[in-house]
Amino acid sequence: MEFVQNFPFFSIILSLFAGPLCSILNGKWAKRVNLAVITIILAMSSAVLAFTLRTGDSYVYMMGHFPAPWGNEIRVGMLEALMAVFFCLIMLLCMIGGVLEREREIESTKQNLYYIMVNLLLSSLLALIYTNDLFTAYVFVEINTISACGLIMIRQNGRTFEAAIRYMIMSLLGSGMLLLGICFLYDLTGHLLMSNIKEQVAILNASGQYHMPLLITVGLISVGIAIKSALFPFHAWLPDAYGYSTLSSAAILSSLVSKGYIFLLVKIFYRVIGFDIVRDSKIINVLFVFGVIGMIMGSISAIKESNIRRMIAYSSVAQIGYIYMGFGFGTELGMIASLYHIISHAATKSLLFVAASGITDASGDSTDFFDLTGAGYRNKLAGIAFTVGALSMVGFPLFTGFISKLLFAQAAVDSYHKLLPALIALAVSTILNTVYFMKTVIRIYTPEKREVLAKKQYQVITMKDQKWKSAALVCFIAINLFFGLYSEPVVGLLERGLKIFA
Amino acid sequence: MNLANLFNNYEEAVAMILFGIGFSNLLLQKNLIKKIIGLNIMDTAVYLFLALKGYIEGRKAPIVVNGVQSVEAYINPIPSGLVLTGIVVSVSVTALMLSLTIRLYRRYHTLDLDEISTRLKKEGL
Amino acid sequence: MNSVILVIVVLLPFLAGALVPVLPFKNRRQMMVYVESAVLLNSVLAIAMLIAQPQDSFVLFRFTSDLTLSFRLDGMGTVFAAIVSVLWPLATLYSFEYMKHEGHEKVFFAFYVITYGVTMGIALAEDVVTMYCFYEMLTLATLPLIMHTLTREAILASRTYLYYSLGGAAFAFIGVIFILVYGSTPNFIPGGVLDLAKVGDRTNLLLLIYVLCFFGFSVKTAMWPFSKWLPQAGVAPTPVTALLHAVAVVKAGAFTVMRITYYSFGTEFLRGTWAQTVVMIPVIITIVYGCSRALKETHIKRRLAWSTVSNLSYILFGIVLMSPLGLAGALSHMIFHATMKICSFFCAGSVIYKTGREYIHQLDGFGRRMPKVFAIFTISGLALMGVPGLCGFVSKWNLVKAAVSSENPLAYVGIGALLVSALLTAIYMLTISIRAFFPEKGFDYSTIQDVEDPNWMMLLPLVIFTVAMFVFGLHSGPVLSGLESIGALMR
Amino acid sequence: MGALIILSAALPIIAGALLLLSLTAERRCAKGPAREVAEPSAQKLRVLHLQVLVILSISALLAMTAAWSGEHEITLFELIKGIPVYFHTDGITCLFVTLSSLVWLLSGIYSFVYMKHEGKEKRFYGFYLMSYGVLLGLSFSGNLVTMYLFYELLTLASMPMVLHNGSREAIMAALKYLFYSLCGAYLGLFGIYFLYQYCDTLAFVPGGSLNLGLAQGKEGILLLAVFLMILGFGAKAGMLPLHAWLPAAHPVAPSPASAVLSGMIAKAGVLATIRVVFYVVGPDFIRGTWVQTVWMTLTLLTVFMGSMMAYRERVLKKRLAYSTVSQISYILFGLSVLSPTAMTGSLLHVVFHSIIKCSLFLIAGIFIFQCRKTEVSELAGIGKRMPKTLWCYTFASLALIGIPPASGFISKWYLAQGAMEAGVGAFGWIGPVILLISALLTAGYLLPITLKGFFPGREGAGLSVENQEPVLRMLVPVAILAALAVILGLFPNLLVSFFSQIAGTVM
Repeated sequence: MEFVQNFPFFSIILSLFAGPLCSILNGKWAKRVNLAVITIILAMSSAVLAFTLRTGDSYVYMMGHFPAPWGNEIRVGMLEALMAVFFCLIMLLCMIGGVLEREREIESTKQNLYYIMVNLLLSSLLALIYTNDLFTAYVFVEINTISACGLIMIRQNGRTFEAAIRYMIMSLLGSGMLLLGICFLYDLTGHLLMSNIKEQVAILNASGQYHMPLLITVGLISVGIAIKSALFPFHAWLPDAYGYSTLSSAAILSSLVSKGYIFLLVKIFYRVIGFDIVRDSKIINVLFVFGVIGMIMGSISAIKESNIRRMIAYSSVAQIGYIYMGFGFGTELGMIASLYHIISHAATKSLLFVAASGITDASGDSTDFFDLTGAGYRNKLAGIAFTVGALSMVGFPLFTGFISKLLFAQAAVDSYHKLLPALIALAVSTILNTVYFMKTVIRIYTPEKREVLAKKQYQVITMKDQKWKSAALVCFIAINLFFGLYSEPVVGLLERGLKIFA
Repeated sequence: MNLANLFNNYEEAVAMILFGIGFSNLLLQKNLIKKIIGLNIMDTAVYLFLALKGYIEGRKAPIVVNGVQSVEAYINPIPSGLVLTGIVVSVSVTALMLSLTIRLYRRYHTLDLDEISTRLKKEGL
Repeated sequence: MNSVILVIVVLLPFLAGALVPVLPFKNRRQMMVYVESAVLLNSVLAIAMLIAQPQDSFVLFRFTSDLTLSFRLDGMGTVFAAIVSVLWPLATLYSFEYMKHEGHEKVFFAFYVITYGVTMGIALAEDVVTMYCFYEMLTLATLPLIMHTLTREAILASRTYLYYSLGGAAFAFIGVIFILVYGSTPNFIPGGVLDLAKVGDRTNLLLLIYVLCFFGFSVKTAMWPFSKWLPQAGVAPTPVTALLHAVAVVKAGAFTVMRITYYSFGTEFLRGTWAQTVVMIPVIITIVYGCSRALKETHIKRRLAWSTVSNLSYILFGIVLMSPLGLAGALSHMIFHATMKICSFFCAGSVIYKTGREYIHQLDGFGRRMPKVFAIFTISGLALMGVPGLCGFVSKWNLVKAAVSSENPLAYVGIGALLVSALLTAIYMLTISIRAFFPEKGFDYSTIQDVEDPNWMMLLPLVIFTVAMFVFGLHSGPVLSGLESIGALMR
Repeated sequence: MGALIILSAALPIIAGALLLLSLTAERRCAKGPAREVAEPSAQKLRVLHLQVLVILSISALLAMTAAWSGEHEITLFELIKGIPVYFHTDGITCLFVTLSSLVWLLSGIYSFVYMKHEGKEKRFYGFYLMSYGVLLGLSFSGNLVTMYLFYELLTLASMPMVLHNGSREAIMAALKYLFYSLCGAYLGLFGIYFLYQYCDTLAFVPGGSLNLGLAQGKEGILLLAVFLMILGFGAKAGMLPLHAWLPAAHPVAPSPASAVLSGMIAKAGVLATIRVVFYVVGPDFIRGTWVQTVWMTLTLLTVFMGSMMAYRERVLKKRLAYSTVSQISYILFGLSVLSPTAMTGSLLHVVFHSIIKCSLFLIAGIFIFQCRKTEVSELAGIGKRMPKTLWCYTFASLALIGIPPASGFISKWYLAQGAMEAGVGAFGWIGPVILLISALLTAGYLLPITLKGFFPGREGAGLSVENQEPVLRMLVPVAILAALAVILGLFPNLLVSFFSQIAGTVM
């Protein structure tokens, strides 16, 4: 066994222990430790990715001394490694981009608490990605929820508390269902390790036994995770949670936390139940329907919103709809499109949040749509970044959103019955996206009247004023262009990863 | 026949009913404390279910008292372990919820979530 | 010649345009020289390319293994590229004078030059994906040009434009995907690329997709019921409305529809189906609708914009006849309408620039003060009406020839619509001329004392276009035989 | 010889354009906001008149030479591939060239005096010359597209003459004229498109060149196309339902302009109809179809309606305009019955009506010019003041009514005879009856002027009897025309044989 194979385990443990470590440090040092941890994990994950690419296969890492089916396991393939690398990268950039806001919005005595949460979140995300054990997954789901809740409520005002508690309630509903589902699975198969469960499920399915319980189980798990990842109509908590928490929280929550759950769902589909059984269970049709409705409704809500942060948050609802629609096709192409969209949306949404904060900084910290007039001139980089993000969301060629739209459309054409609703939903949702995103872009490039400017005294922000944020924005734009222009290796990786995923 | 199955497995049925009660309480109650109670009922229902699955008629708990007996003497220990883990999780979640509730109560002097929402809208935050 | 030049003519304007706001020009003159020489250089290269006709394709880069951004020159691309490369330097020349009073020139010229590259990209795109990419880019590159004045009206107009265009693109995208999946290749091949074996029994589905795609792309040609944006966009500075909304943008829309119809789906597949009927009806409606709206409009540029709406549907009409002759007719109207409409827009622009008067009832007696401009305006009006001897007649003749020989009853209705539209065109164009040349008795000329013909920079393009209208009108043979040979490639 | 055709048509067009350009050039130098050119001195005016006269005569001479010296053809260049601008002379050409030269020359001479009170002479003569050139081009046209080209140009060139006086009414009338004519032209164009597809050639071939093999199964749309062409070209000839421009445009134009409008330009519609029906489609294709029936009905309705309206009209020039509406539809009726005799009658009526209506409008102009009288009721006792003019008027009127032996009788005779022998069913007798009624109405609206003019009765008691006869330059053209109106009726044989020969070749 090569040393590099230990890295997934190391990274989980490292971030898990970095959390408590932060509690004894002051804010500044906690920040440094946190950044260092994320960077190290990024490096390790990259090494793992390189390793898996080299071997071209996945491997199982046994935790402790108990072999399957008793022990706990980690399983690493290309897909997992890629996700880990990507999640670390985005998280790093989000943390860098939100430095200023954190200092401003979080009480100085609580600074280090924030980093505890981030570290725990990272470890739980990594665990969700890597683990091969269902119950471990459940535990980390809960850790994830708790730390995410912490991220929301760390900026202390009424809105965030309310958002946090709503988030908790919905999350707990979801995890209750997930837990029940896991229990059912355990009951049906007698295993907790994914690979073993799958063997048993295959036998059960072949013999036709327990058809109904199996169906209910798949349903419970899917719905549970759907609730947790804010699939329409379970999104009520989302706008407040994303809209009022501190910047890096919003960015991380929108781009990573929900994606972690979705990745877990993919894993359950492929590695626990078996995708063929899922497809036959018709549960994906339900996901498809809600995905499509979410695409439309999320955008409509976003159009009605006049707070830019909440608008971006609502857009997440729509984008998550895309991802579930991709699942709903029940084809490999659809799955690849969804996975790509997980990446693409994560990259874009965090970019949008950071850019939006740059814009609001230049508008007297107002998030109101009308105060943003001309902000693109006051903070040039943020304006450009927001435009890039918006274009990507609209699916403009050259940016990553285009590729995911392309993949979705190709997947749609591939599936006969869902073709028309999917395509029309894609088109309509593109139009709706255009409406609210480009409206904002035009707004920030409409010069404000002189009198208003004189009265409101907006700050002009250059790149030097906000070095960290600017650096993050530049990286985000680069990532966006990279995924837009050189998507092929990524898509190829996803394909190969998915093949050895099950 | 289905009804007979239901009666034979009445423990599981009870667990599910409890889960339903907890779930709907968590979802529908306005009062935050009642929601938390609902959460706990829901979790407990799942633990009950798990424990039931681990229990084998006529066997003992896997606690070694007079030397190790053969495996057949004990019930399945894994669900018990899971339940324990689950309890830890639910305790921490409950704690978090309660702390949040306290925060909100201090601010708004009410436990009604809808009331809080309307207040928030009035605050215009 | 090496096919690298294909990419150069597309990317050079991008580079040159992006440099405009960055370069430290000492004065306006330097910038003018820089912009004009960049545009001219590119046009010279483009024309050299058109003459050399490089046959190879050039792949700029690959999205995925089968999706590439690649360029190739073919007959139809030649036509569009020729229009664009000839008109752009002239329009640029005109806009120097015009933009004096608009301000923010650097930004303006930056996007103006970039748009050149984008339009070239559409003309030279080898496959449907490349075309779609440049099509989207066109929307974005022209958006700042419409917003240019930054008035409330302009912002509204640009928003409408954006929604319509990107919305249309969203539907067009569906068609693009279908071509990728059901076509044997994403490249453009005369006669279409649909793999009928793959299509199987899904003919109706594909027809539906074609209809969606047609509507999507024709949003840019301002077809009814998606025509609202074009007249609104008339708030942009005149060089923009003239060049972009009479030529580049709307023609790009028509061009893409041609590509989709003749080079991707293929007319053999579409001709005689319900899809043809479905797309032809709104085209015919637009022909009349655009004209009647023009008639109601009292703002001179908006009137011309509505006229564009109608004329663009002439082109679409040629396209939806789905015959080689129809394509030739559509292409000829594409060329000729560009000449006519840019000319009339420039006249209107001269009036607005020199006098600030924008409404038709303010133009009484202008013919005496601006004889050259109004003479040219009248000629362009006559050409639009289709008076023989001017180019409008020729293209209309070709369109109708195709319509008659298609023997499709709906096409006969279309001919009627063309003629109704010609009459309406006569009314809305000639009333302006008559007003200008023959004001009512007792008109007080002292109210328009300040009105003068503009200087040579504005007049030169006008004169060149006028000469072109006559040349095309009287000696269209070479052009037409070229176009017919393009049409003949179709099955 | 072919070059003569081009030269004769191009000369007036170029000369007219030069006149207009020189006007613009003069304006450029002129001071003041309006750039109003000072009224030219009498000297300059005389030079201008001389120029116009010389150009008119030279090109008339050239045109007549070209027309009467046998059949020629010349192809100028290809307008569109396969469709040249092509000129050709035949009998119809001779008729129209001669007639328009006559009308233009005489009206021209008349206008030298008349236009003094209208002003802006340079502009007027510019368009006057251009219209002449275009009309010659129209007459020489050898194929449909060339004809269409000149037909459109004719509208454009003659329109400014209508709005000459610049009043709101005149401008509206000019616009009306323009749009009706264009509407007609486009209806014609609709047909041309189809004929291009289904005819062997668009060049004029006596008897038509419709390819019946190609047209197999397409008769419906072709008949519709032909009908629309008839309707469209009928617009210029004032046929229902596109006649409304004529009563609006003629009265507001300066009298020489109304004279040529009514005399020749409205006949351009007739020319175009003849060309389409007898030289491209062929009369056999529409004989007995609904097209013929509807056409005949329309012409007869127009004949009747025109006369009725004229009868009710009080303003002299408007009355004459309605009369034109009615009279030209005589011609069209003759064409619509599709028989050689009726066609002979039509062609005769073309000649006679041109001459008569030209003279009548010129006379109306004299009334306006000399004593500012426009309404019929004001003309009581006019015979006392300008007896010569009124005599001319009387002769012309009698000819128009068709009192034997004046010219109108001959043409109407042929028309009626043609209608009866053509085998068009009920129209064979309805037609002549309506023609007769209309003739009575014509008498009713023309003759009272003569009567009141010479015998004002009690009303005329207080009227002055001073001599208001116009100068010779106005009177002579009128007199010539009136004389021709009578004389041609006395010696019609030459014309009749010429026209029946033409009619014979096409049917």
